[in-house]
Amino acid sequence: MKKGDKILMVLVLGWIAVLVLLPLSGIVREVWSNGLSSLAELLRQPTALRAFMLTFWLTLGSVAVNTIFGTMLSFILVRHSFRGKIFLEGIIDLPFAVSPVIAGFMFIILFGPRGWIGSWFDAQNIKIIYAFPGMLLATLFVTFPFVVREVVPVLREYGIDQEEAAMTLGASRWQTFWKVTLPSIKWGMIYGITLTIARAIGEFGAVIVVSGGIINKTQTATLLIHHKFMDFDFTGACAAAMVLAAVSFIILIAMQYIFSKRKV
Amino acid sequence: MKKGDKILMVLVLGWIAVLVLLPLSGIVREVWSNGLSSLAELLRQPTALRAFMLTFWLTLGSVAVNTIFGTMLSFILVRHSFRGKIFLEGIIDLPFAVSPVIAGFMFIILFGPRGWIGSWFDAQNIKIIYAFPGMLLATLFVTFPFVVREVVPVLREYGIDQEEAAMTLGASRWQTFWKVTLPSIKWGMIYGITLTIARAIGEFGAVIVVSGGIINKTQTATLLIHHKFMDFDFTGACAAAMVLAAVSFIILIAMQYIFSKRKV
Amino acid sequence: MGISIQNVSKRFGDFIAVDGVSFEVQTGELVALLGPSGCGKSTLLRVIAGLETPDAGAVIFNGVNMNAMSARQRRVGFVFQHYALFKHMTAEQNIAFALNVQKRGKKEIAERVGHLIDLVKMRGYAGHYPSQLSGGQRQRVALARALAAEPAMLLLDEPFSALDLKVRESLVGWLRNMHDKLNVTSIFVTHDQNEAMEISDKIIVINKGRVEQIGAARDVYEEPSNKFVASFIGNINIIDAHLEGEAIFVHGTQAKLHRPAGYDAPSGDIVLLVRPEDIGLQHVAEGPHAIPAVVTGIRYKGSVTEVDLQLTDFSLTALEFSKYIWTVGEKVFVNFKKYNVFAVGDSHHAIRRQLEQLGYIE
Amino acid sequence: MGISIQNVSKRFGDFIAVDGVSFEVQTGELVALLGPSGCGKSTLLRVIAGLETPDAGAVIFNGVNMNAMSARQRRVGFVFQHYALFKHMTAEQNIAFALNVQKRGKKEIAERVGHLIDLVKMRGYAGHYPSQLSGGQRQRVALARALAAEPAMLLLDEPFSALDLKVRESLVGWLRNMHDKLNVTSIFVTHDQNEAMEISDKIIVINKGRVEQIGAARDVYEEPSNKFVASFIGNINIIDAHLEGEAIFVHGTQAKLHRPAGYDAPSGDIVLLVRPEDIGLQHVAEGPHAIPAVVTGIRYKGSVTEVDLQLTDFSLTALEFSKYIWTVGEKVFVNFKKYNVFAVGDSHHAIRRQLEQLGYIE
Repeated sequence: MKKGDKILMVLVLGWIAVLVLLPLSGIVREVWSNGLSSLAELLRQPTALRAFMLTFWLTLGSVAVNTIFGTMLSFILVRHSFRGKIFLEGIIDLPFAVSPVIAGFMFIILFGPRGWIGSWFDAQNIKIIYAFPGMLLATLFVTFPFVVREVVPVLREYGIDQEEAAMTLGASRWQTFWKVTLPSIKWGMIYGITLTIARAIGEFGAVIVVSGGIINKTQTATLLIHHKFMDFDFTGACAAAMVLAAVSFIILIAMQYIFSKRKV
Repeated sequence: MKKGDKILMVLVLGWIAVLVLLPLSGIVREVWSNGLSSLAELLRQPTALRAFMLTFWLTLGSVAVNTIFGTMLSFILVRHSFRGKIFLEGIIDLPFAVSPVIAGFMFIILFGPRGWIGSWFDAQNIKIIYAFPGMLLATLFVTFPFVVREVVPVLREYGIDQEEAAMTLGASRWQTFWKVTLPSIKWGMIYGITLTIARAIGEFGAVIVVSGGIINKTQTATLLIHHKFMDFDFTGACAAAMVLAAVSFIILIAMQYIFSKRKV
Repeated sequence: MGISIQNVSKRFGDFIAVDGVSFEVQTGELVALLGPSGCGKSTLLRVIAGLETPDAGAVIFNGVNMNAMSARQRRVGFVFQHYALFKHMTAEQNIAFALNVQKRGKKEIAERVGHLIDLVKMRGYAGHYPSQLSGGQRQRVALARALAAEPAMLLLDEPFSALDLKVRESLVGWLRNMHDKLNVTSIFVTHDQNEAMEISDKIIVINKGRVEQIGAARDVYEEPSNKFVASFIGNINIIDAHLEGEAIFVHGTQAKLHRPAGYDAPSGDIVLLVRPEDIGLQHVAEGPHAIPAVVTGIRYKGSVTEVDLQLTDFSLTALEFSKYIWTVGEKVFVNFKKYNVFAVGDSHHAIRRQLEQLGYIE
Repeated sequence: MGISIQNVSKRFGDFIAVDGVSFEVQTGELVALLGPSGCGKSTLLRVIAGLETPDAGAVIFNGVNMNAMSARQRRVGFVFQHYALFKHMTAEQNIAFALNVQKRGKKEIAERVGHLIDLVKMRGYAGHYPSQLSGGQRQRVALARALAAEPAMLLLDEPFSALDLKVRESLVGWLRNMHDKLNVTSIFVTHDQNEAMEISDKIIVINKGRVEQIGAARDVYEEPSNKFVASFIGNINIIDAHLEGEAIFVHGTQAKLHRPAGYDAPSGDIVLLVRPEDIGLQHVAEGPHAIPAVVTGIRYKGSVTEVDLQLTDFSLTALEFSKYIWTVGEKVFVNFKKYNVFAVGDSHHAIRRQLEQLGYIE
């Protein structure tokens, strides 16, 4: 490496260290200094366990819905051309442009008890806002683009040669999809799913607005952390943050590892 | 289009409508129903203007720092191989895996008055947390991956042929960078910058934790919206949300438009 | 299986890819669809396979109209230009795909796949993924995969165009041998006239979506039905001349040639098309009609030598099989041992222009 | 500009790309570096250009050692295999790049660019972006760009390998003409022996990072210095035989040939290398050493015809220039008009194995 490259490298590493590595090590250190007892204690609180379970279900729901519809949308965008396609492509990134808080308010305005659609549901005694359905909608909104954005380029590069080959070899549409198409785009899907999981687990702004943060009912893990912090329960907040961050890290690192090992 | 494809199309459009289009239209409708007077009124409040200005400076700072360092990191990752490269690649996505709230707490733990590094700054009478520097750090953290993730694939596809050609034609390193490399990767950079802007404008979780939300001092536009909403000033909140969302939309749509028009 | 293509047309938007093409392929024949890039030959092959739907006309297999049949139902073997191997499957799994899809017995599949791997000489590479194979090996796997379900017909879309020269030459010979062994009706698309001539029983020359000529390699080379075929297949000298009764006067020379048998157009301006190997060179004039020329260039090509000649008004290229005879600057005498005659017309210029656009003529 | 390459080596990790290569190029020569894929020829060219640093040896231009000079300082014109045009610039802007970088006067730049555009026949395409040009046009723009700053040397890295056959043929002839006009010292890399033979003053045959032979096209084709060169350049028949004193006995036949002049190895097993065009075919035996054979295949190639022959123990391919003579199944007599002799050794098998791996021999 030349001298100029070395200076560049040091600068970049410094930037990464200050922004990412140091802060992360801070949390680990905090939990460590309190011993692992704070972790154990946290996991004995029913409120905390419920919060983690709620986050789990929200994440699962987001992954299921957005993976299926996101993959379908990717196929439509790559394989068909139709009027309004550019409009559809433009919409994919919109959730990135909308602040999570604003997203939360959008859903309250629309689905709240006095909202456009919400008033109808309210009349049927179905609660959307300050309840699970609203929180799921908000999480779906913020995680909307990930699968589409990862699957579209993979699908575009992959082309249709292999599918045509499968067809001439006598495979049905269904066999072609499961045996040829899906294995070819699975890495894009997995990556999109991983990002969806990470975002769903960590979502705060949209959820705090939509949920109302009712303890034991609509409190997710991130809301729990915020709540504990506001109550000056630093140790508890750090322990919960550790758990949450660890889950996300493990998923992300596992995926990176699988990626580096894959053959195809 | 075949019948199966049509059903698929309808399903996907429904999903997009419920998740994205309807909620957005809700906000627009709300502001409209109050007349544009609420917008005018909002823009007359000095507090609101200060909040928008703060968001502007945070966004500008994030774009400047993360574009420069992100581009440098992309070059290091694509052009060099060295021990620890896989580790560095794994780190890029970490901010996606960390909840914004947790990110906020990380910076408080590290840079807070009683924190590891913060106590030293505190002794020098430099405030980081509950002040602009901490908010910038938090925004930098959450927008860290965008430029790198967009520039790396472009840079990889672009290769080094054109740079080698420029060198054999007598161009210096500097000339090669400005005249050949930069124009070739600029679309990746612009896209990364757009996403960085959108995220920086909309960030809520990390900023609310780090800022303390002091009115007229550390209140960003998203915090302002949240504050107004909590105070049941729905009209004001919607007007502010409209302004913020409109700015993000215009930037995103403008970029989509430029992309569709580019020749190369 | 015999194939009959009847008046097939296909357009994409405003572009007419295939324009009323008809031809027949007999059972067991190996036929080449030959033409320049973008002439519609690949589209035609895809129409036959059922991968594209024709706008008009019929594709008939053994007397049965296939128009309503999907690619899956037609059961043809198709070999793609860029292999289109399944990247997530090994060579063996690729070859077994068609049999697995048909849910054949495990033992039968293993036997048939083993047989095919031997046939394409890939023993030892069965467990390799496509990314671990060379281009030639990939195309052999693709061929084995296409043959696995014992299709009655094999369609190959520029199967060798992505390969290096020497690899291509060896695979072309190998494909011909394999065809002779299996005797499956085959159509292959190519833009390489050498490949087409070497391998096929019959060549169908296509240009701008239309059939220009159908015939054996020797027919299209020696009796081209028009100027396009003459220029596209092999090298050719185009010489301006004038036909008057039974005599042909070559412009800018004293040469007088005979009207060829079978050419019965009226007198007028014509062009002579002469193959480089049909130009005879002598040290001394043989007869009164030998044309004097000067050697301006010699290109040694191993088994043959190309000689560039400058005449008074135009230049020629001759192909010599004997070595060491000529030197640059030498004066020689030229005569035409064999030539084709075509009337001058707009189409002559149009074809020349088209070939220029394709970059074939400077 | 004269170039001298002295004992240059370059390795990448464990792979030795260039292994002690030395050669000279005279001012104004057009030289081909010819070898199979992965033989190190491109690396060598990049070392000459200064795009790679050699591990050992010296690159000398006109007597000046260039090792410490960067690519920028060497001022050679380099043409890349995949053009490497600047995609965001028009053809004109690409060509003007070197002049702009040198901050030449506007008028001078416009004049020089105009001249180059005419030279490469791209008038009318000056304002087109690379994506709007065909492969052949792109490579012509790349050539003009490389020539813009009037380099003393032109290096071309497989400049035509990404192009179609007919386009390639026309560009090869065009490049030769251009070289004759400009007379700039040129080295070009190719894996296509036809291209190398047709275009170059001198061929440097490279295999596994080493020089196998240096000579004019005729030398390397007719007097190959080893079996690799003989097999790689042109087609060849490899025949097992035995040398005893002055006589050569061809295995499995009654033929007795003479030891060639200049071959002074002791008696023992040898191989005969015979070019297809050096195999003579007769209807009746000429002399006692004509070998009987049966015609097993005929491949019509337009100007020439390849004839496959089966002898008692082995098969041969002959190249015939006269048409219509032979038919499949016919009995003929073979004699060898010209042959090269090499001792049998491990290297014979090693080279055969290498060519097999490359896919050249089935």
